[in-house]
Parts: sequence; C-alpha cells; structure tokens
Amino acid sequence: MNLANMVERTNSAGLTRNDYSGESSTLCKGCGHNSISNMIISACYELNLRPEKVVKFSGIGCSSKSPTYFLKNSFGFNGLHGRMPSMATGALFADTTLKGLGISGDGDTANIGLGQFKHLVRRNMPMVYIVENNGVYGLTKGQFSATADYGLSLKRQGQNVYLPVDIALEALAANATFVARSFAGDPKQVKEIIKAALSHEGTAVIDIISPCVTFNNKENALHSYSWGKGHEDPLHEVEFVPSRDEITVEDFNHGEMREVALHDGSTIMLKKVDKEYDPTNRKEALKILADAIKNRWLITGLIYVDPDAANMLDMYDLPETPLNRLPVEKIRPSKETLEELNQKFI
Amino acid sequence: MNLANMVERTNSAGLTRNDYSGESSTLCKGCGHNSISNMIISACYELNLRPEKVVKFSGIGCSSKSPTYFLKNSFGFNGLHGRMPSMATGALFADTTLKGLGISGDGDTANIGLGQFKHLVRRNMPMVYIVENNGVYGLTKGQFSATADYGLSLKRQGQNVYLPVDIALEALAANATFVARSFAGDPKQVKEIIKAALSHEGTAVIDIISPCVTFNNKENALHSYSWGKGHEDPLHEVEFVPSRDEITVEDFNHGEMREVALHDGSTIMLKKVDKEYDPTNRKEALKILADAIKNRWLITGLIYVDPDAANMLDMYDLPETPLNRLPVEKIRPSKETLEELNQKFI
Amino acid sequence: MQKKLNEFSILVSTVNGSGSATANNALMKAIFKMGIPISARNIFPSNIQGLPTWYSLRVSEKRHLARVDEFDILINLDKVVLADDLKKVKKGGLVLCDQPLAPELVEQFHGMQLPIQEVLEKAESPANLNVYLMNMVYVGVLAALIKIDISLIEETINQHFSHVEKAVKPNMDVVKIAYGMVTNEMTEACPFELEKRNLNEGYIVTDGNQAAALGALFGGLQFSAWYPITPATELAECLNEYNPQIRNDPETGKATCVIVQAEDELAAIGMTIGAGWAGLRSMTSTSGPGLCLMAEYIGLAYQSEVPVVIWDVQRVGPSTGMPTRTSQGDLTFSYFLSHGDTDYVILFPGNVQECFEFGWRALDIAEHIQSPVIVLSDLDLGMNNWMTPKFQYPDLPIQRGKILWEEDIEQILKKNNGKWGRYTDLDGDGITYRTLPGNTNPRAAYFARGTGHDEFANYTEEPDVWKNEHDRIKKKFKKALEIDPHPILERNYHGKIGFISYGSSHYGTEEASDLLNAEGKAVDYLRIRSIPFQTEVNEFLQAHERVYVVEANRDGQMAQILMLNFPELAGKIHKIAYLDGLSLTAQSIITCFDDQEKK
Amino acid sequence: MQKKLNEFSILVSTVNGSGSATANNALMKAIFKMGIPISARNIFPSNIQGLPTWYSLRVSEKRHLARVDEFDILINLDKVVLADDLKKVKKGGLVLCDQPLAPELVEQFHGMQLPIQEVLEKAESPANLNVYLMNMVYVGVLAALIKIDISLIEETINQHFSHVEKAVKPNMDVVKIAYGMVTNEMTEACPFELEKRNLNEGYIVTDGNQAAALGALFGGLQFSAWYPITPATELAECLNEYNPQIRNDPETGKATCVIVQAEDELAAIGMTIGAGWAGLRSMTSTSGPGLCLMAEYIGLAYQSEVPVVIWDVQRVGPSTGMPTRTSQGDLTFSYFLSHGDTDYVILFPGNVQECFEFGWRALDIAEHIQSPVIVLSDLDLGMNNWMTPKFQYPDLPIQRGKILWEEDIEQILKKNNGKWGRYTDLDGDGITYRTLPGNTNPRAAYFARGTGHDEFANYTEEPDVWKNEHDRIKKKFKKALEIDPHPILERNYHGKIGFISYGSSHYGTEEASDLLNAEGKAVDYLRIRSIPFQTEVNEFLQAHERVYVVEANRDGQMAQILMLNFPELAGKIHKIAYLDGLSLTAQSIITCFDDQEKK
Ligand SMILES: Cc1ncc(C[n+]2csc(CCOP(=O)(O)OP(=O)(O)O)c2C)c(N)n1
Ligand SMILES: Cc1ncc(C[n+]2csc(CCOP(=O)(O)OP(=O)(O)O)c2C)c(N)n1
Ligand code: SF4
Ligand code: SF4
Ligand SMILES: [Mg+2]
Ligand SMILES: [Mg+2]
Repeated sequence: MNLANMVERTNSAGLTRNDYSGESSTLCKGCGHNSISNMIISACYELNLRPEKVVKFSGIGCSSKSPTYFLKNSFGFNGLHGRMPSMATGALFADTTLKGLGISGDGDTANIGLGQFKHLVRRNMPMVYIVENNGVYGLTKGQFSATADYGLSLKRQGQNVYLPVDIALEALAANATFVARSFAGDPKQVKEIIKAALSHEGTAVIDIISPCVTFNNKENALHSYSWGKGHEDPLHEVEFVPSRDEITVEDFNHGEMREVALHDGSTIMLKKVDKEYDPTNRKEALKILADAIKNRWLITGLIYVDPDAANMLDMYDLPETPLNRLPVEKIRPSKETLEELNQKFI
Repeated sequence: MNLANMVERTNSAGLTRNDYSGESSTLCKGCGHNSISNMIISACYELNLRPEKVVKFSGIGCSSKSPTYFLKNSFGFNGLHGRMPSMATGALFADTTLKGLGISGDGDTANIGLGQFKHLVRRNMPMVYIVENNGVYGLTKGQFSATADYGLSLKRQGQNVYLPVDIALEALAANATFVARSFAGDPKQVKEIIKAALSHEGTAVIDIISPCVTFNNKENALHSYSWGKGHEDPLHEVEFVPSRDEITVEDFNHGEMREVALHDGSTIMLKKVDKEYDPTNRKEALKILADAIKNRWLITGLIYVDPDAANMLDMYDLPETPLNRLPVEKIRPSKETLEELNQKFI
Repeated sequence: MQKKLNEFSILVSTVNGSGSATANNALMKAIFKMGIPISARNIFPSNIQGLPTWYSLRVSEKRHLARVDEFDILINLDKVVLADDLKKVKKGGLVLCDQPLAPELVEQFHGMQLPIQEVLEKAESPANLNVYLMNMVYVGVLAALIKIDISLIEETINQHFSHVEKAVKPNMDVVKIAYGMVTNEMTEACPFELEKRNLNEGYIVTDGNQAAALGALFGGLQFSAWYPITPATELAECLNEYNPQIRNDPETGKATCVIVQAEDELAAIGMTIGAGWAGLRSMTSTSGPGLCLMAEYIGLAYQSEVPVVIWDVQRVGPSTGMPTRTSQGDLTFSYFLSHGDTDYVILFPGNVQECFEFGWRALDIAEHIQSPVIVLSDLDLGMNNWMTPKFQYPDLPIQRGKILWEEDIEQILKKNNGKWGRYTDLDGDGITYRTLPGNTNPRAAYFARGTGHDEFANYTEEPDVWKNEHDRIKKKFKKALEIDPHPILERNYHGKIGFISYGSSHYGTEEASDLLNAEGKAVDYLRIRSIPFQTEVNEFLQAHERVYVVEANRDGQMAQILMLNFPELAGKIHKIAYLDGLSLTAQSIITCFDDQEKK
Repeated sequence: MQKKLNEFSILVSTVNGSGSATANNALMKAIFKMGIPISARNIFPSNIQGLPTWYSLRVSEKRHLARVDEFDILINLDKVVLADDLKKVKKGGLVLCDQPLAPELVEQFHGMQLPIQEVLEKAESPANLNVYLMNMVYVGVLAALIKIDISLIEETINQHFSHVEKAVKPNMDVVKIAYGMVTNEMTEACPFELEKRNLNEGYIVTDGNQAAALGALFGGLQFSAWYPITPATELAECLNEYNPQIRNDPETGKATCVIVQAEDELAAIGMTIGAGWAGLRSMTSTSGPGLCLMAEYIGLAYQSEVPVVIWDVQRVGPSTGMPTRTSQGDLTFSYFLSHGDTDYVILFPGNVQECFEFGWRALDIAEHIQSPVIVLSDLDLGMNNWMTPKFQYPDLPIQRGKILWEEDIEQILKKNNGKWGRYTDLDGDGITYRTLPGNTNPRAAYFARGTGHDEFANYTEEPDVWKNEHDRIKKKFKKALEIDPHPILERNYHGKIGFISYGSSHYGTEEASDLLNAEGKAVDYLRIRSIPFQTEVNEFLQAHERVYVVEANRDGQMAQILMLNFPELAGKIHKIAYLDGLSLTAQSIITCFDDQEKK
C-alpha cells in the first residue's frame, strides 16, 4: 500500500494538486516566474476549476514559456512575441464557457506588445492577463525592457536612461476593469489575486514583479527579490471568497473590511492595512499610481475593479452552444436564402 | 507694376506667408485637417522659421496626407500607417538642428500606431506630434477609430461599443513632457500651441479635434464642429512669446497670468479663464483628464509641460556638425585601430 | 462610318464624391437588363472628394469583357481632364460634354453639348440636389442616343433607391426630360446602338468583394477579424451587413458568426488564427500592406497547423503604391510568405462567381489540410460591378476536416492502442487529427506553438524530429490537390503555343486568344485557379512549344513560380507581364506577344 | 588502430549556464595557437540554464572545417545525454566522463573516468567555484591525452580573464593538476594526437556577429536600431561595445554613430530607414521573425529608394521554430520580400572574414544603388568562434553614392538647364541624385513617400509614370553588379558536374567536393556571394551538365531562385537541401548526391 497515495488530498472537483501541474520547469532555479506558476496551480486547485475549462495563452519570453509548467490538461497556444492578446481574443470566441489565462512578460507586453495589450484591455475581453514583470528580457539574456528601472545598470547594457512604463497605469488609461499588482515573493497575495481575477468577467490585468535571478536581481534593483521584500507596500490584505462559500474567514474582522462583489457571485475581501483605499474608484486608482510612481512605492493589491462593466463578449449575441460545437447545418444558410440574394442582384 | 506684390508682407526671415505654403489640398472641403495645415503655415511664418529647418513626417490617412499641403520647401517623409514615430526618430538623428513636425491621425496613432506613439513619447524625442483627431478613419471611408465616441452611430458601421482612447492621457501615462489639446475650430489657439510646441525640446503631443465633414460631423457627435464649438472649455488662453520678443502682449494682464519658460528662452503665457490650472503639475494633469473623460468636457489648452526633462538626443553625445554632414574620414577608424583589434583576436 | 451594334465602349469622367456612381450604375444595370453582356470599371483616385474619376463601360455581344483603352463614346463632366480624355476616343467617336467641342475637334468626333442647365431647370428639382442630379442628364441623353430601354433605367433607379423612395422621382424626372429632349431633337441616327438580346439569362450583377463575403458566409464562416484597407474594406463591410441577415440562427436569433474590427493587421491575423485554432472557420481580408504585417503570424499558423483563410484583394505595390489601382503583384510574396520553408494553398478567383465559390471552398480547404489558404483577388475583380452567373449553392457539404470530439478520441485511441497525439500521422497523408478547446476528454488538450515540437506537441530541438515533422507537413499539400480547384482550359484552338493566365487577367487573355485566332494564330489558353499546381498545368506545358504567362505585375510572378516548379520545362515559359495599375487589355497582350514571337 | 594526427573530432557535452564555455574556448584557442586548423560549434538549447549543451571541435590539418556527426573523442559531463552521445562516437573512440564506462562499452571505446573530485580537492579551490572549475578538469585531462601545449592554454586563460586576473590561478591550478595526474598515470599513448604546425599564420579567432559589427563600424555605420533576438542579438551588443571605443571622434570625443534599442522590429526598421533617408549610413540586425515584421517597411525603402542594410542572422523557421539552431531558410522570403514587385541585393558571407567585409561593403552597395541590401548570415557563422584570416582594412574608400549638397545642386541645375528632381535619371543608369535634410538649397527639399510619384517626388497615379519609374528602378540592380561581390570558384576539378553553395554551407560543400574528387568523381564548386547573380553563375551553369545546389533548408531555396533566373538552364539544376537545425556535413551532402546520381 502506497502511503503517498493515501494522503493525497483532492479538491471538491475531485482532483489532486498534481492534476493542475505541468511539465517540469526549464527556467532558472529561483526565477520568479516559477513561483507564479505554482500560485496559478494553487489558485486553480483551490477554486476547484476543471483544467479543461481553462485555455492558456502566452507570447514569447521566459515568462511566456511558463504555461507549459502548469495545467498540463488545459489547451494552450504559445503565440508570437507581443501578440498573444489578439490570438486569445479570437480563440475565446470559440467557447465562452472557457476561462482565458494569458501569461506575458514585461518585454512582451510593454515593448513589442504595448498596442495589442492596450486594445485587449480596451475591449475588456474576459481573460486573466498576467505580466511576469522583471524589467528585462530574460530569454534573450538581459537587455532592458520598457519597465526597466530608470538608471538601472546591467552587464553589457550600460545604464537605462528612460523612465519605466507602468503596466498598471497603462491598463487603467485603457479603461481596464480589473487592475492588480503583486510580487512573486508574496505568494499568498499572488494566489488570492489570481483567484479573484479568474472570477472577473472582463480583462483582469495582474502586474507581478517577478525577479529574474540571472539578469536583474542585484540588491536594491527595483525588480529584485531583496527590494521587493523590503519595499512591498500592500494596499490591503486580499482574500478571495468563491461564490458558493459563505464568508467566514476567521482572520478577517468585518469592521475593517471592504467587500467587492464580482459578477459571478464571488467576493473579494480587502482588509485595511494602513490607510483606507477604495479600489472601485478610478480616479483614486490613478492618483495612487501617480503617487507610487513618483515615490517609488511598490504598492500591491487590487488597484482597481469595475465588476459590472460590459465586456467584449457582451457585444455579441452568442448562442448557448459554443460556436465551435455548432453543427454544420447551423452555419450554412439555406438554398432559399441564396436564391433570394441572387434575386437582389439582378 | 503688380499691386499684389507690393503689399505682400514678409516676416523677419524675409519670407512671405506663401513661402510656407504647400500643394493645394486634395482633402474634402471643410475638413478640419485643412485648417490645421493653415495654422501650421501661420505658426511657422510668425515664428520666422526657415522652412528648410523643418522636417515633416506622417503616417497614412487623410491627416497624414496633409504635410504636402504646407511647407513645400521642407523635406518630408510620408511613412507607413501607424509607424511614423520610428521613421522620425531615425531621421532626426541626422541633423539635430532641424525641427521635426509629425502629422498623424487618430487611427494612425491610437489604433495601429499606439505602440510606436507611446515609445516615441517615452523616449521624449524632440519633435512636434500632431494628432488630427476625428474619431474615424477618413481615408478608408469612415470606420470607427479607437478615439470614436462611445455610442457613436455611423453609416455602414453601426454603433461604437467601446470607450474611446484618450490621446492626451496616453501621452501622459507614457511620461510625455508636453501635452496639449485643441480644436480645429479654434485656429488661434491651435496656432499658439503649435508655436509653443515647436520651441519645446522634447516630444510635444498635440491632440487636435479635427472634424471629418464627410464621415463624422453629425450634430453633437464628439468630433463634430458643432459639438466642439458648443463645448470647448479652454483651460486658459494661450499666447506664445518667442525668445527674442519682449513680453508686451497687450491683452494680457500679468496678474492673471501664468508663464512657462521653455528651454530655448521662449515663454508660454497662459491667461486664466475660469479656475486656476497649473500645467507643470503632472498629477493635476492626470486629474483634469480623468475629470474631462468622465464628464465629457472638451478641455483645450496646454495640459502638461515639463520644459527641462532630458530628451532622447541628450542621451547621445553628438558632435556639432550634423551626422549626415560628417566627412567620410570621420566615420572610418584607422588602419591601426583595426590592427589592434586583430591582435585581440589571436 | 459603319454602325456599331452591341459592341462598343464608353468612358465617363466625373469628379469623385459627386454621386456619379448612381448614374453610372444605372447605365450599366439597364444595359445588362437588356440582355447584352457588359463590363464596367471604375478608375478612381485615392482621396475622398474632388478629384477626377473615370468609369468605363464595354458592351460586347461577343462577351469580351476586358478593359479597352480606346473608346467609342466619351462623356466628360470634368473639364480638367477633357484634353487627355479626348486622346482616348476613337476617330469618329461620340463626345458628350459640358461645353461645345473645339472647332478643330469637330472633324474628328461627333460632338454634343450636354444640356445640363436646361434639363435641370425644366425638372424644377431642389437646387441643393443639382450637383447629384446633373449626372442623370447624361444618363437620359445617352439612353436616347444609343437606345437604352428607359424603363430599365427606371427599374434600376428604383432598386437603387429602394430605401429612399422619394429620391426616385427627381432622378427619373431628369433622365426623362433629357431623354425626351434628345429624342426630339435628334437629326441623324447615332453610330452606336443597342438592341435587346437574351444573353444574360441566369446572370446577376455584383462585385467580387461582396461575392467573397457572401461565399464565406455560405461557407460557414464563424469568425473574421479585419482592418480597413482599400480595396479590401468592402469585403468586411459586406460581412457586417449580411451576417445578421443570413447568419443569425433562424430558430434562436443568435449569432453564428463573429466579425471584429481589429486595431491593425497584426491583430486581425492574430485573432483570426486564434479563432481558427479554437475551431472556428475563420478568415481575414486585407491588401498588400496588411499582408506584410501578417507574415509572421501566417508562418505560425503554417507551423502549428491552424486552418485560416487570408483573402488578399490586391492593389498596386510595393509599399503604399497606388491604393486604388489593380495589380497581381502579391503572388511571389504570398508564395514564399514568412521566414523559413513554407507552403500555402493559393487560390485565384478569375471572376465574381468564383469569388463566391472560393469564399466557401477556401474554408473547406483550410480545414482539410489544417493550414493557411491565401486567396488572391484584386481590385479589378473586387471593387467593380460585374455581370456573373448567379451564385451557385455549394455542391459539397461543409468539410471540417479531421476534428476529434470527446468520443472520437476514445475510438481513435482504441484503434491505435492508445498511441495518438495532435501531430501523429495516423493516415499517412500528413494530415493529423486535431482537437478543439472545450473538449473535455482527458487526452484532448495540447499546447500549440510555433516552436519545434514532436507528435505530442511537446517542445523539442531534436534534429530528426524537426525534419520528419516538416517532411510530413509538406505531404499535406499533395493532399490539397484532391480538393483544390482545377485549372480551366478556356480556349483550345489546338495551337502549338499557349497562354497561361489567372485572376482578373483572364479577360484580356481570353480576348487576346480569340483575336489571335481570328488572325490565324492559334494560341490555346489555360487558366490556373490554384497552387500547388494540378497536373493539367504540367500537361499544358508539355503539350505546347512555348507558353506565355500573362499577368498584371512587373516581374512575371506566376511565370517565375512555374519555372521553379517545372525546371525541366522552364525554358518554354515566357512572360507577358505588365503593370501600370490598370487591368490588362487584349491589345497590350497581343503587342507583347507579337514582339516576343518576332525574336 | 592507427594513430590519428591533427585530424579528428571532439564532442563535449555539458549543461548550459554552467560556465563550460570558458573551458571549451580554452581548448579551441590553444589548439588554434598550435597552428593547427580547427573549427568549433556550440549546440545549445533555447533556455538560459540547466539543459544539455554540446560543443564540438574538429581539428583538421587538411582544413576541413565542416561539422561532422561522428566523433573520435567524447567528453560527457551530463549523464542525461550520455547514452545518446555514445551513439555519436566512432568505434575505438575515446570517452571521458564523470563515471566509469559500462562494461559492455569498454570493448567499443577507450574509456576514462574524469578525476573531477580528486582534482578539485587537490586544487583546494573555493567550494562555490567548483561548479565552474570542474570544467577545467577535462581541459587538463584532454591536454595531457592529445598533447595540447599547456602554456598555450594558460595564454588563453590569461586572455579570457584579462579583466578578472584573480580568476586565472584557480582555473590554471585545476588544469595543471589534472594534466599532471594524467601524464603521470598514462600507460599507453592516446590514439589521437596533436603536433604543432604553422598553418594559422595571419589568422584570428572570432565569430561572425562580432565581425559583422566591426565591419559595419569600419564601414562608417552611423545609425543602427535593433531589437533583441537570438542569434542576432550579439551583433548589436558588439556595436554597443565597440562603438564608443573606435567610433568616438578621436579629436572631440563625440559620437559618430548612434545605436538605439527599439521597442520591436517594426520600430527598428522604421528608425533605420528614417536614418538612411536622412543621410546616415544605417543598418539593422535581426533574425527571421524580425524580418517578417520588417517586410512592409523594407518595401517602402525599395519604393522610395532609401539605402539601408538589413543583416539577418538566420535561425530555423518557420515561426519561432528552433531559435538556437542554424538554417538558410530565409532566402526566398528575402528575395521576394514585401508585397508588389521588388528586388534586393542579397549578400551571402561564407565565412567570418566576409562577415567583416560585407559589414562595410553592404553599406557602400546600399548607398550606391539607394536601396535595401539584405545580408543573410546564420547562427552557425554568427554565433560560433571561427578561425579566420585577419580582418582586412577596406580596400575602397567609403562610397556614399549620388548625394547632392548645396553647391552640387547648383552645378547639376546648370548642367541640365534647371531640370532636375529627386528621381530624374540623369545618368541613364537608373540611379538618381538624392539630397539630405538640412540641405538649404531651395531646390533640395522633396517629400519622400511609398506611393506612386513622378521624378519630382510628387504624388501621381498616372499609369505610364508608374511603369517607367519601376522600369528605371529595376535598372539599378544591373548597376549593383559593378560593386557586388563575385562568386568564387572554390574547387575546380574540371568535372562535368558542379556544386553551387553559399553561406555557411560552404564548409560541407567544399569538403564533399574534395572527398568526391578523392573517390574519382570530379565535382567543381562555385560559391555564390551575391544576388543578383554575376555572370560567372551563368557560365558555371552553362559549363556543367548537372549542377547540385547545396543548402541548409528544406525546399532548396537558392536552387529555386536559380531556376527562375535561368529558365533555359533550369533543367540542369538539382537540389541538395537539408534542414534539421545543424549545419551540413560533407557526408550528408555526398549521400544525397550519390542518391540522385544513381537515378
Ligand atoms: C518578433 C520577435 N522579436 C524578437 C524575439 C526574441 N525574443 C524572445 S523573448 C524576448 C524578450 C522577452 O522578454 P520578456 O517578455 O520580458 O520575458 P522574460 O524572458 O523576461 O520573462 C525577445 C526579444 C522574438 N521571439 N520575436
Ligand atoms: C498597414 C495598413 N493598413 C491599412 C491601411 C489603410 N488605411 C489607410 S488610412 C487608414 C486610416 C486612417 O485613419 P486616421 O489615421 O484616423 O486618418 P484620417 O483619414 O481620419 O485623417 C487606413 C486604415 C494602410 N494604409 N496600411
Ligand atoms: S533568465 Fe531570468 S527570467 Fe529567464 S528563467 Fe532565468 S531567471 Fe527567469
Ligand atoms: S474624408 Fe474626412 S478626414 Fe478625409 S478629407 Fe474628407 S473630411 Fe477630411
Ligand atoms: Mg522580462
Ligand atoms: Mg481619423
């Protein structure tokens, strides 16, 4: 009798944590991206999601490789550098019961992909969009990306002379309906935010500082573990409560709590840390980001959410049967229809 | 004797207004873009610029055609749709004494060109970047662009279901150092802002609402003449004072005035209209844009300026002789240098 | 001068944005309804309003529908171009314009001043409409001169204004007054005349873009992302127009096809490929500049084996080129599209009917071989109104290719002892079985990618695996031949010399072949409709001593592709390639042919 | 077994990111310094750390530097791949690894366990360095076995660590201890041995990317925008490294060349073309996926006649393909790049020295003909260290082509009675005179564009103007022949059969030709270095009965281009085309040749 088997726990979908795993990672040991993959696994496990109900997408980069390191039983498509958003947009029309989960890097999103990223957000296509943000191009060996810290010095690259692109601010400017920031060194928060994002019915952008241990992890560099650990400034503590659970989170004292109800019935619980922060106020979100940029604060948490905004799928009156399962009879009009049209052209 | 000749006025560069003109326009009669072309001509004439000191750039669209309708004696390059910024960036290194003047459209900038636009701004490459914003693709006959008003209905297009991209907000998010908005129906303001922009040593973004009379000029459509005329809400009156002029503008009462000194010694005079507005405060700028978007205000004027920020050319230690005039001896290292290198590789 | 009956050509020059399209269309449609074959071409500038625009009509009982560059009749409303226009009129031709003919021209042409003011005054139409209505004057005049049945003009105008009925009367008033005026005052018969025939039975009038859109909608299109670009825009706009009409489920009213205007072509192709991968029949439409931006994504679709259709309505390149002029210049670029070794099925609709047919067939082929299919149409076909046989209902049920749903996988696994992956070549034809997102069978999911992969879609850099996978992929294109359209032997005069052509160059080539035959030079003509080449192409090359490939580009792009496909026969292949933005005339083809034959 | 002297091959397999590059490089450089020709290839995965990596060395007195796939010596430090690696070792070969050879293998190979722990302990080096230093063990062991001059290893290590001198000692300690240990314990002579020669006089060791960067900097490069992509990244990084060293003006210290890391390839090419237009000598470097994104802009440069160099370091496509493997798969895509009819000068450096030479020459050619020049290098050339003749100082002064400054315009106008425009073909060679922004002559300015234009650069849709302009542009490529590099007849065995090859496939082809000749089959070999083809190519085709075109792609891309350029001779052209991500071996070429000859 195998002891390991006996104690292996299953979630209410009847699946073990291993059912959410992927190939073993070929990223560097200690890479922030690996810990994010783990949190994706945990989030999906804890949410009792069925892997076949998730579709993974990515661009190109170390970050974009990671979708093979989780959810091996989910479909996925590794697209082109910076152009995952368009591919995901097309694919997600095929079966709207699937949850889209996109992984990108800072180079992938903020350099080559800035346009597609912003237009995805603008259309509010329902999917989770995670940026594994390390301020460099990892896979091509450590050049500056557009999120690289101003003044950062790197081997062979010299000094970065431009101000960084702020992914969260870009998302907000594009009218994003869910914007969060987190830090790969804070797995609990990463996980809760991913859970909330998976319940959001629109584009959920999560900018996760994810250190590149090989090319950008110097003491006190903005995207390093040490800096993140020392400077993370959570806006609140985040806890996600799925729709069917009753809210009985022990740690949480309802007095200090802000609750955001998502469209699918679930709730994001935000526990006050320092000051009051209201993530449903777009202007406040803009303001806190402007302050954070100015003062080099690594604020983390849920920066903005509008659970009720219309999304791209709402713009189409789609049938219940997924489009990709429609029988051929449903997609070819009749002979009579053609004959009528022909008449119009005489 | 020709009377017309006699009275033709010249500016202090010894040129007539006609010396700043271009081919006759092939745009529709009444197109906002034509009036912007005229204001570019006036601004350059009044600034006593020599046309050969200006280089024009554009993308593709009705708007992007307009550089042939002014400054016929300036060099220019009509690039690709959405990709003028990169072309201008490369070209402007050739002779940094030239002023770059780029004309784009809302489709060109906010759709296909969003990425290049933002990266241009981020690098703060010195040039004027005018968006002739009409909310539609004029040249391809009136499809929605990304700045199209939410809910706008157009022939053959149906209704626009997405929120518009705000060019000024996008520029600010990308750390722009000069952001203005104006309205083609307010030629005086357009002209003064263009003058100021031509003196700014960084990317000067001017978002000009420029009605498309053929495809998007319905009464009360956001980009129409009638709406602009009825709703323009100037932040201030703008007057540009070139460096060598003394500030003796009569209309202006120094008490109500805010002065912004530009790097080349010239000054932007801003006369208070309603409330106090400080265009050197980035947070205030973000705030007023957020308010304007929320309340559908057509605020115009100088939204933000940072005259002293480092620009892209500052990042390179370029010689005084324009690079494109360096003699060939200056650009090929010596035989000895090669011999030394060869030694290194043995 | 002999009277020309049902065999002459007309040039109308106006200013764009002035509404002359309605007038021109009325002429064309009315003649069509008279049962006489006719073709029409619009030569317009790349701007919105105020520049010269030409419209040419050719009526031809002999069914020669190619462009001509000498005209029998000129209608000129744009003085700026009158002098140039007159150079295009044959001696003895008829010139109608807004002013009297200069005395020195009166000898060369039959001239007549259009009574525009007079008619408009008589019609008492609102002054603000005059700029549009003035075009109707030449409709009435021409109808009287060449004997167009005026009731058919009325029919056409009624159709045209079916949504704004009140517009019919003012327009028809003008036509009728002008018609009456001329009929009354005519002293001698016009040298060009029409007589009813019955040659257009079963024909309709529409353009290639519209046909393509409808063809795709009848092909079960489910997703199309696009970005505006002349001359392809109208295709997508037709999708938008007809999709709700004919593709909302009649039972539930729900949409079965999604159209998205993307932010650019990089995104349009990305969306289309994403949809294709996920199991939607999908297509994008664009023109040359857009195709450039799609290059990398199409390579990804080839490599990851995603079915997708790219419909390229060609205009003149390179670069922005002449956006409102026609060409067949994107062929070699398409053939070798994307870095690395690739192959594509390329289809060449040669007429509007085929635009419809390939609209649905391309989707079948793409799903059959799980690879991008490129359709090369062009502005001449796409944006001009053509008479064309009625659209034929597809003669095949929708072909979705090898798709496995939940149970199918079980069966496949059973048959193959559990050994099956996304890229396992079970049938030995290179085409493997694909699954679609949403499939809940635990074996269904795979991770698609543009990188090297094994038969289970796992990443690998193994040299042999790469080579084998790509040898397999190449096989699929043999398989495509089974379903691709075959070439058509359009003319068989049993000559030793042959023409090969394709797409809209068909019309000039067909006529050239006929004219040469009439001169005693028998030149056969094969029209290619697809790449990879069907065996008939090889046979045709084998069977002729010299073959001239006729096409509207500078470099002879199809000739080049034939040469590299048939190196043993390459010496026989000659080029008749010409590009100036206008479709080829029979005369230019013959001149070029004769020049080369002389050598 | 016979002793092999100066003619054998070595395979080293380690894990990437483990610092084995230093060790491998020391071996290569030391053998090079012994005066024996050597080639080295790094086969690495597309990740950063932790996966198997191979390094192969071939020493060859006969100067055969192609890849081989059977090895005489294996050094294995990565157990995971040992079994596969052993398949690549010849019988009787030498196997050095981290463990004892399995008994069944002892018969086949000379085996030896590397004394890694022992040596490291003896060396008493800091434990944290052991992971790097362990690689030095095999350096010492191999040096002892095959007789590498240990002082030359020391020289190399000194060079390598010139910036961190303190690293030299621990490394050399390990080498020496290992060397001593083996030397002392060796009982029988190793079957593979080196002996000093003097064959590398005048040679250096470097890679093609570095050479290209330096060549461009010596070519007066003034602007380069780039975006990172394997295997081209290093080229731009070398520009960044050397630009301040060798291109800051010695007098003023000011920069004369600008390097910009763009946000993507769409921008990189846009910037580069903007700079080229404005009069800077400019170049971008990329690989296949980037080339796709550059397609439209390169078409604009062709159409508006902007000089610019695109340096493509090819990797395996289509799509993301195998980013760290080599190919020659971007040729046909480059040849037909961008929609519409285009032409490009394409250069094929065949060795590292030519990477340097074409680095400067490409800029001259681009400015000479005012058009894009594409250089096709590849990963094999670009990223591997090669021995190569010292870089030669350019034998021509910088050629800037027809540029007019203020006074030049006056002269031109005088000579031509005031008639001159940007696109006026004054010299009848198709190449017109260009002016640059900043030129203050009132006639200097013009508006460049990708649309149709007349000789004064004004927009036009006139059919004849379009045609004439493009016929003129085509002429320029005749002119390019005057300055393009000629092919080289690498082997002339006076046979009836020929090989044609290019780029890095040269090495395999050269060796195949030699080996075949040794078998009594005389196969001549012409190496192409540029397109359009120089006359020698035609002559070579004429002079041979059959010509095999050898290249590292699936479809025989150069063969295809030859076929369509020489249709009369196309029947003679055969393909030896093979792509699996590794450079071609002589043996695979011969096998493919023999197979076809048999038929
Ligand atoms: C069109 C194109 N250009 C360049 C590349 C090369 N490339 C691969 S990954 C990458 C950068 C990835 O950076 P990022 O998105 O930050 O991911 P990270 O590796 O840092 O996780 C680049 C430039 C490519 N694959 N495609
Ligand atoms: C790559 C590419 N795609 C599409 C087009 C077609 N196109 C020409 S202009 C234009 C839109 C222009 O819109 P905008 O920038 O708003 O300018 P406007 O005409 O409204 O002034 C488009 C889509 C093109 N030229 N190139
Ligand atoms: S290089 Fe950086 S980003 Fe890439 S796997 Fe290694 S640590 Fe992660
Ligand atoms: S279509 Fe619109 S944007 Fe274009 S010229 Fe006419 S009015 Fe201006
Ligand atoms: Mg990164
Ligand atoms: Mg617009």
